Amino acid sequence: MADLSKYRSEIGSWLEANCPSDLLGLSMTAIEGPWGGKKWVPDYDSQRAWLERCADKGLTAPTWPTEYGGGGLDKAEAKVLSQEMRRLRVPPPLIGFGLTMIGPTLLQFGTEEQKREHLPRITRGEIRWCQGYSEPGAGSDLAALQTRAVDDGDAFVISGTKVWTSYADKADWIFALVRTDPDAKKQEGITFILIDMDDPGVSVSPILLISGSSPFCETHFEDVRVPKSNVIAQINGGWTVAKALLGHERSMIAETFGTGAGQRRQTMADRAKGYVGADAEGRLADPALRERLAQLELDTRAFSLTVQRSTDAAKAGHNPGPESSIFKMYGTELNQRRQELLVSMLGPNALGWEGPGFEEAELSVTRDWLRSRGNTIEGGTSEVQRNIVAKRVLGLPD
Amino acid sequence: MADLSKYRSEIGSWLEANCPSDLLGLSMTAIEGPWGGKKWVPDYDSQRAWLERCADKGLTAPTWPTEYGGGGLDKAEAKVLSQEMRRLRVPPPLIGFGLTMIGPTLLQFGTEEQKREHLPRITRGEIRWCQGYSEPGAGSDLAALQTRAVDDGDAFVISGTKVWTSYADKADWIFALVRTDPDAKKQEGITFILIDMDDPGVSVSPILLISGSSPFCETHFEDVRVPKSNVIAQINGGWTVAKALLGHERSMIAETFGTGAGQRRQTMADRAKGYVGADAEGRLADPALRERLAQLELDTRAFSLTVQRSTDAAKAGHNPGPESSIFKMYGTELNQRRQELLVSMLGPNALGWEGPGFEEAELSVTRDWLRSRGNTIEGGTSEVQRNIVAKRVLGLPD
Amino acid sequence: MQLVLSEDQELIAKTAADFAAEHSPVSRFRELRDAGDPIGYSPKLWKEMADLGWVGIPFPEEYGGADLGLSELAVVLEALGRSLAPEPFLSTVLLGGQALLLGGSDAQKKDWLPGIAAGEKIVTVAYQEATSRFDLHAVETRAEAADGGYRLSGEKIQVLDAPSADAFLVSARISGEARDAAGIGLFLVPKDAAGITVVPQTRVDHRAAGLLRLDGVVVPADAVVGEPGEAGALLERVVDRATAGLCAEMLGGMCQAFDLTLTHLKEREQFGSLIGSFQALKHRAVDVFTELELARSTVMAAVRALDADAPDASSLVSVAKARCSDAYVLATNEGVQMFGGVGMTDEYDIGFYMKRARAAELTFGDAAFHRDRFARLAGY
Amino acid sequence: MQLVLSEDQELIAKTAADFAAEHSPVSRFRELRDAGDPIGYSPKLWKEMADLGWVGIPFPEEYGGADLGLSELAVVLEALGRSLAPEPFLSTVLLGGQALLLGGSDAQKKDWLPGIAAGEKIVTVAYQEATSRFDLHAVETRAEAADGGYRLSGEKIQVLDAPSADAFLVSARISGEARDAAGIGLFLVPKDAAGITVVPQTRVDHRAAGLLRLDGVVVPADAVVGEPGEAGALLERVVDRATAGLCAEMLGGMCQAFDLTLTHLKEREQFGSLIGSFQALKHRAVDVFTELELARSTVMAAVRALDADAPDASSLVSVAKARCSDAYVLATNEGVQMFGGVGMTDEYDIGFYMKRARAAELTFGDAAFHRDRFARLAGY
Repeated sequence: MADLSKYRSEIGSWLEANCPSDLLGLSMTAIEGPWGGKKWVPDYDSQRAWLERCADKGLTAPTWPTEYGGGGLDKAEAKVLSQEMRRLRVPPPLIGFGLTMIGPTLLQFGTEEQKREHLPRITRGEIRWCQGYSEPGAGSDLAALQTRAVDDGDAFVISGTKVWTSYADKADWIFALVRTDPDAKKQEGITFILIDMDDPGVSVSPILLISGSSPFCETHFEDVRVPKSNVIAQINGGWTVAKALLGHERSMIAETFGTGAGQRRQTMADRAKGYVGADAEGRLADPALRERLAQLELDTRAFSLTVQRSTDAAKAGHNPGPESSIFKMYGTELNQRRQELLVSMLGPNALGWEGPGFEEAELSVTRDWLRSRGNTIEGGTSEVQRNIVAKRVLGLPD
Repeated sequence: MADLSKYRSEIGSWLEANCPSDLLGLSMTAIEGPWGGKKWVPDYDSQRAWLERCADKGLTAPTWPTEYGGGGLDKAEAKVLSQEMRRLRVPPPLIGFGLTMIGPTLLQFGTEEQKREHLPRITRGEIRWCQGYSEPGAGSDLAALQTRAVDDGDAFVISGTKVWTSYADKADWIFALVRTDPDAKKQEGITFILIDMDDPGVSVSPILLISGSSPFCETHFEDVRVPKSNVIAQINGGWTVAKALLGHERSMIAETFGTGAGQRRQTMADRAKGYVGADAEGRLADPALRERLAQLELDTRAFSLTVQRSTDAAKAGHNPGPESSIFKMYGTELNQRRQELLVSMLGPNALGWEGPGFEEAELSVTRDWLRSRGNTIEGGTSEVQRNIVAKRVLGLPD
Repeated sequence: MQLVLSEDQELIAKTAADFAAEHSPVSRFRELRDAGDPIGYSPKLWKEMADLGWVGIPFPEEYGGADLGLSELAVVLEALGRSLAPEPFLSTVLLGGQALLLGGSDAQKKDWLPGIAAGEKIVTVAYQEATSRFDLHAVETRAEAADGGYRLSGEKIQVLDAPSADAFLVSARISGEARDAAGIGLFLVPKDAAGITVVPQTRVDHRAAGLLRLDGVVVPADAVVGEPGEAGALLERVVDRATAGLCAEMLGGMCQAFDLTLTHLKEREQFGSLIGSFQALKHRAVDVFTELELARSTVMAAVRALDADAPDASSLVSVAKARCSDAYVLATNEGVQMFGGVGMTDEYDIGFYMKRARAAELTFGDAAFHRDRFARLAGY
Repeated sequence: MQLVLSEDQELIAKTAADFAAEHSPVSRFRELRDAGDPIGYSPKLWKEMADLGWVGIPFPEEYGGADLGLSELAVVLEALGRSLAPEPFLSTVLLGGQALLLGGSDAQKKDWLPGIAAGEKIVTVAYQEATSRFDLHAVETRAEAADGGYRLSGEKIQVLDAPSADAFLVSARISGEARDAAGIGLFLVPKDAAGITVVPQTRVDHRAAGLLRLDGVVVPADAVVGEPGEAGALLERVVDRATAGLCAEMLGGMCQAFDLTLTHLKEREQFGSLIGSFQALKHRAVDVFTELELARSTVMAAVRALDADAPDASSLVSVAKARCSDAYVLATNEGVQMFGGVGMTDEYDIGFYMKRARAAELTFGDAAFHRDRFARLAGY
């Protein structure tokens, strides 16, 4: 305990001394944050300096071993660090799939050589990663993937197309699932492999969404030669790696929606009053909208209490309870309802695509609503989630 | 046309002259109505006289051939008769499964001898019929029935149990599905047969429902000898007969809920105001309840317009449209919502099981609500209905 | 009221469906959107539709119309709604045309209706303001007496087909408070009147609309449609008719969205099976189907009740609009979900229907608004 | 606030579950119902529960209690709610006991709390009237000053455990209009007071209740609980606590109803398959499961907030009651539907839970009432 409070004061002083003052208090969500990589153009020049200082001290990956560029902190220390960062309103130096997805996977499954090659570059933000799982036509049925990897001595020659690769147009490397044995059963014969996107034969085309944005890409591989040393774990053993990673992705998504909810709450009622007015008692004038808003906020409260219950149980040393299985499904459906309610609140003012005649905040509501329809599809559809809960948690028969 | 208006005036005069005056204007719904049979105890003495007069004239089964006790009317004449009965507020002389279910089945599938034996007794209300389809453990999977009928020369010896036999305790004969070939595939090997409930070995025990009433019974057969001449259509050909009859039952149920809706509508808003009051504008004081009521009434309106659309299309000579496939499912679910809304309107006053402290009308709401939960189970569950629509109407694959 | 198509109506429906298949597939709408033309529809195709007699359906023969009803117009709108044809029926035939027909003077009708019916004139109604939401009587645009006529000042939003309109019927307040039913006038303003500015707006469904700014626009006394100060009731009648027509178009759209989804369910494989064989999806598809069948009945009832001037016509319009709003949103939400990832891409058509569903829902009052109106009309 | 059971709470939960399994299976509730005894519970078992310390959980040690909180009581109520144990926790520990604890004078507490905690006295609150619905301030029963005390006249309905009550806490209006918060008094009336009539009522869930008629019942001035005229606020605090307790009981009931349903889904065959393998039923089961998990979190939060006297305690009580009301009804509606025909028979237990769900929903305000209260507390 004494050590912890010592660490708290030390790291607090360091953060205060080192964080560029123009970054203090900036809210950087997972989407807008500093993703790093070769193509990174920071919003503020000082972000680059801040990243370097933190990387030098191992703070971009606080719990990773120091030999790979991590901070070597234990859980308690890492918690203190995150508390101090929040308290001092210091923004994260670096975020992204390298830190949250491929890094932990390499720590679990990678060879010593692979760790030494990739982890330090991740912690320094030199390389931005993306994920190559889904394919056109495969959808929820991930194991049906068709991208071929043909054995050619010390390398695989890879051909095929990945879809829904988030920000592939901004990434440097991709971790992908490829089919190394076309004769094996579906989930066998799949290999998890790392590919440098600068390699000849890799090309990327962004996908235009109904919301007008293009966070996802199609990534094409045309006879791309990838050394076998880039395979993670065994050849034909990629499904195990992928499952471990997928579980991680879903809990990340659930967290995003779960924690995002609280911040906007006050705004919803106030915004609603702005559009439909208040009655003599000061209550939202439209009672139907009022009840819908109450139901949504009540559900949001119940959901964040459930996320808290799960966290509190984990802190108390219990295994994850069955409640955590519903987070992805309920969190995304809740977000969709929130977006639809915002549209209803705005009424005709929610119908804008571009100005003039619509405020920026109104245009965001429209786009966010459209974007939210994808929440129950990406990262495991709600249907797949329900299948999983029915089987694993409720024990219902196939 | 000339003939029709002649028939109208003739039958009108006859009805006026013959209907006992104490019956005029009595509303008799399908449930409370004159079911006939050996155990019938009419609510009014004059009901028996009215039944006899009508039966003599063939009016209990207006469209059946006269040789079987029917009226021999064509559709247009039958419509005139029903219009005149409504206009003069004359109650039906007889209702029940004999007229609506086994009668039409005998007309379609019965031998000349079977028709002559049963139809006249049905039209005169001498025999009340019930239906023996479901069995304990069979549920929605009707074809899984186990009641055995063992071949014994000129008769079958029947053993087994039927459940959900409506009013079996008040019926004289039962039409039942029995398994005559235990080795055949499920839907084959089933025979449709008529059984006299006075036969030795037949016993009946009413089933107490959660609503406190017992409209259904368990009917037990213990080595009951039934002559083979009581088989309808072929031995082992009962499934065809049953399907024809089931379709008929479902459309009856749908009609009951569809047409019942309109009558109560005005009452709902008035009753609601009685329990929760009205605001200064005279509107229902509780806006959440108001919106729920509006949604229900709006759905009720949409449903009865759809029933009307189906009827109008039939009148115009079109084949039944796909919309008729949803009547049973939607009608029963609508009725459940209506009952639940009534419970919400009454609030704590809906919690009575018996007096004192609860009005009769309040106790009915409670019992009707409980009873309505069975609507989506009996006569083909909503799940089975959806499977059927998905397959037959939408053409979705198995 | 017979809820069945007459033989004539069946014929019109078939002609319209064939026409839409040949001349107006969804790809045409996509091209118009991609072109970014503020007019947003094809004047040439509009003229062809007029030549086929569709534009004139609800107008008397003396003005070049077919003297038929909304029941006939509805089958055309349903067929065109299936492929999202953006031609200006709503603005010109239903809003502008009906306002002139129901409220216009003989001179106004003679001046404008023949041109409308012939597909040569576009007349739209500017009734919506920044804070009016769904209240037709929430009018802050002012009409002050001036020189024996009126001077109009204010701003109207999302005026349908404003960029191509030849004239606007503008609601403006002659007297009373912002939400009073009384004191509203409807003024016929030609597009070239001094003081008018039209700013094209881009909506999520890419149907043409615009801001209409009136900066002291002077109109003569005979520019008033109907009695001055009594346009509140006129607007309600006109919007009831336009709402019924919009519902017919929505019906076409939701049926097409459902058909696209059904086809996908029957063709798409996942986990070694057609996804249409998954029972959970089947049951949800049946629920969508049920809503569409109910919606169809309400639309047929609403247009027939309006044609017959039935006392419950407004109530039936609310029944139809509430149902169609919910059903269209449901059908397209389920559609995108069942399409999965590709349903979220601009490349697939299902997203167009999702956007159109929301735009239609928020035009002339959403489901909650019409449930409330239905209850009010029923006295509770 | 930690949303996790402490070790002590885990232990209490286990003991209560074991006790319920051994002494209070649902068959016991069925027997009590069939017997038609108006008391409707077992005084012997109640005494045993008291001896185990459960009845005294929320009372201070000086009155024979365990000085624990609602968080501890909740785990007992959940366990007993699973098997529909009808013992008078709600009436005596939560309503009567809490009213005395929060509002009673020292003398009143000394007179009654030890008897309550020992399982020897039943004290209930008579707050509901024929037209009060869920409004605690809708009090028409009159309290007129008389002989230095009060004379009470009126009728209370569905007074929980009225047939076995030793005393009633009766809300009556000293001054003001029928729905004013101010002017209400709470009066302690022993069961043998002159002018009292108790008429047992039979409710759909067969939990004991009764009409309480007060025909000029005279009570002394020291029969007032709390300050005269200020019982409106006291009642709200008491009912908040009772609501949280009821929610815990509901949680147990809905979980048991779901467990029964799940077992049925895993055992029942139709069309050659276990019905639990049908995807549509699976997905619906997952939706019920989801609601139960959310309900559990809200119940845990509500009791902890009340124990901590947190400023958002009332809001959390409304969150819990709204959710539990909807979730219990959903779980039992789905349960009966999935059981099919046998679920409709009195012979199966699932119907008991359906009735109990509705009775609990309509006690202390239904979901709509609590959504509205939640919004009001949040300022909109």
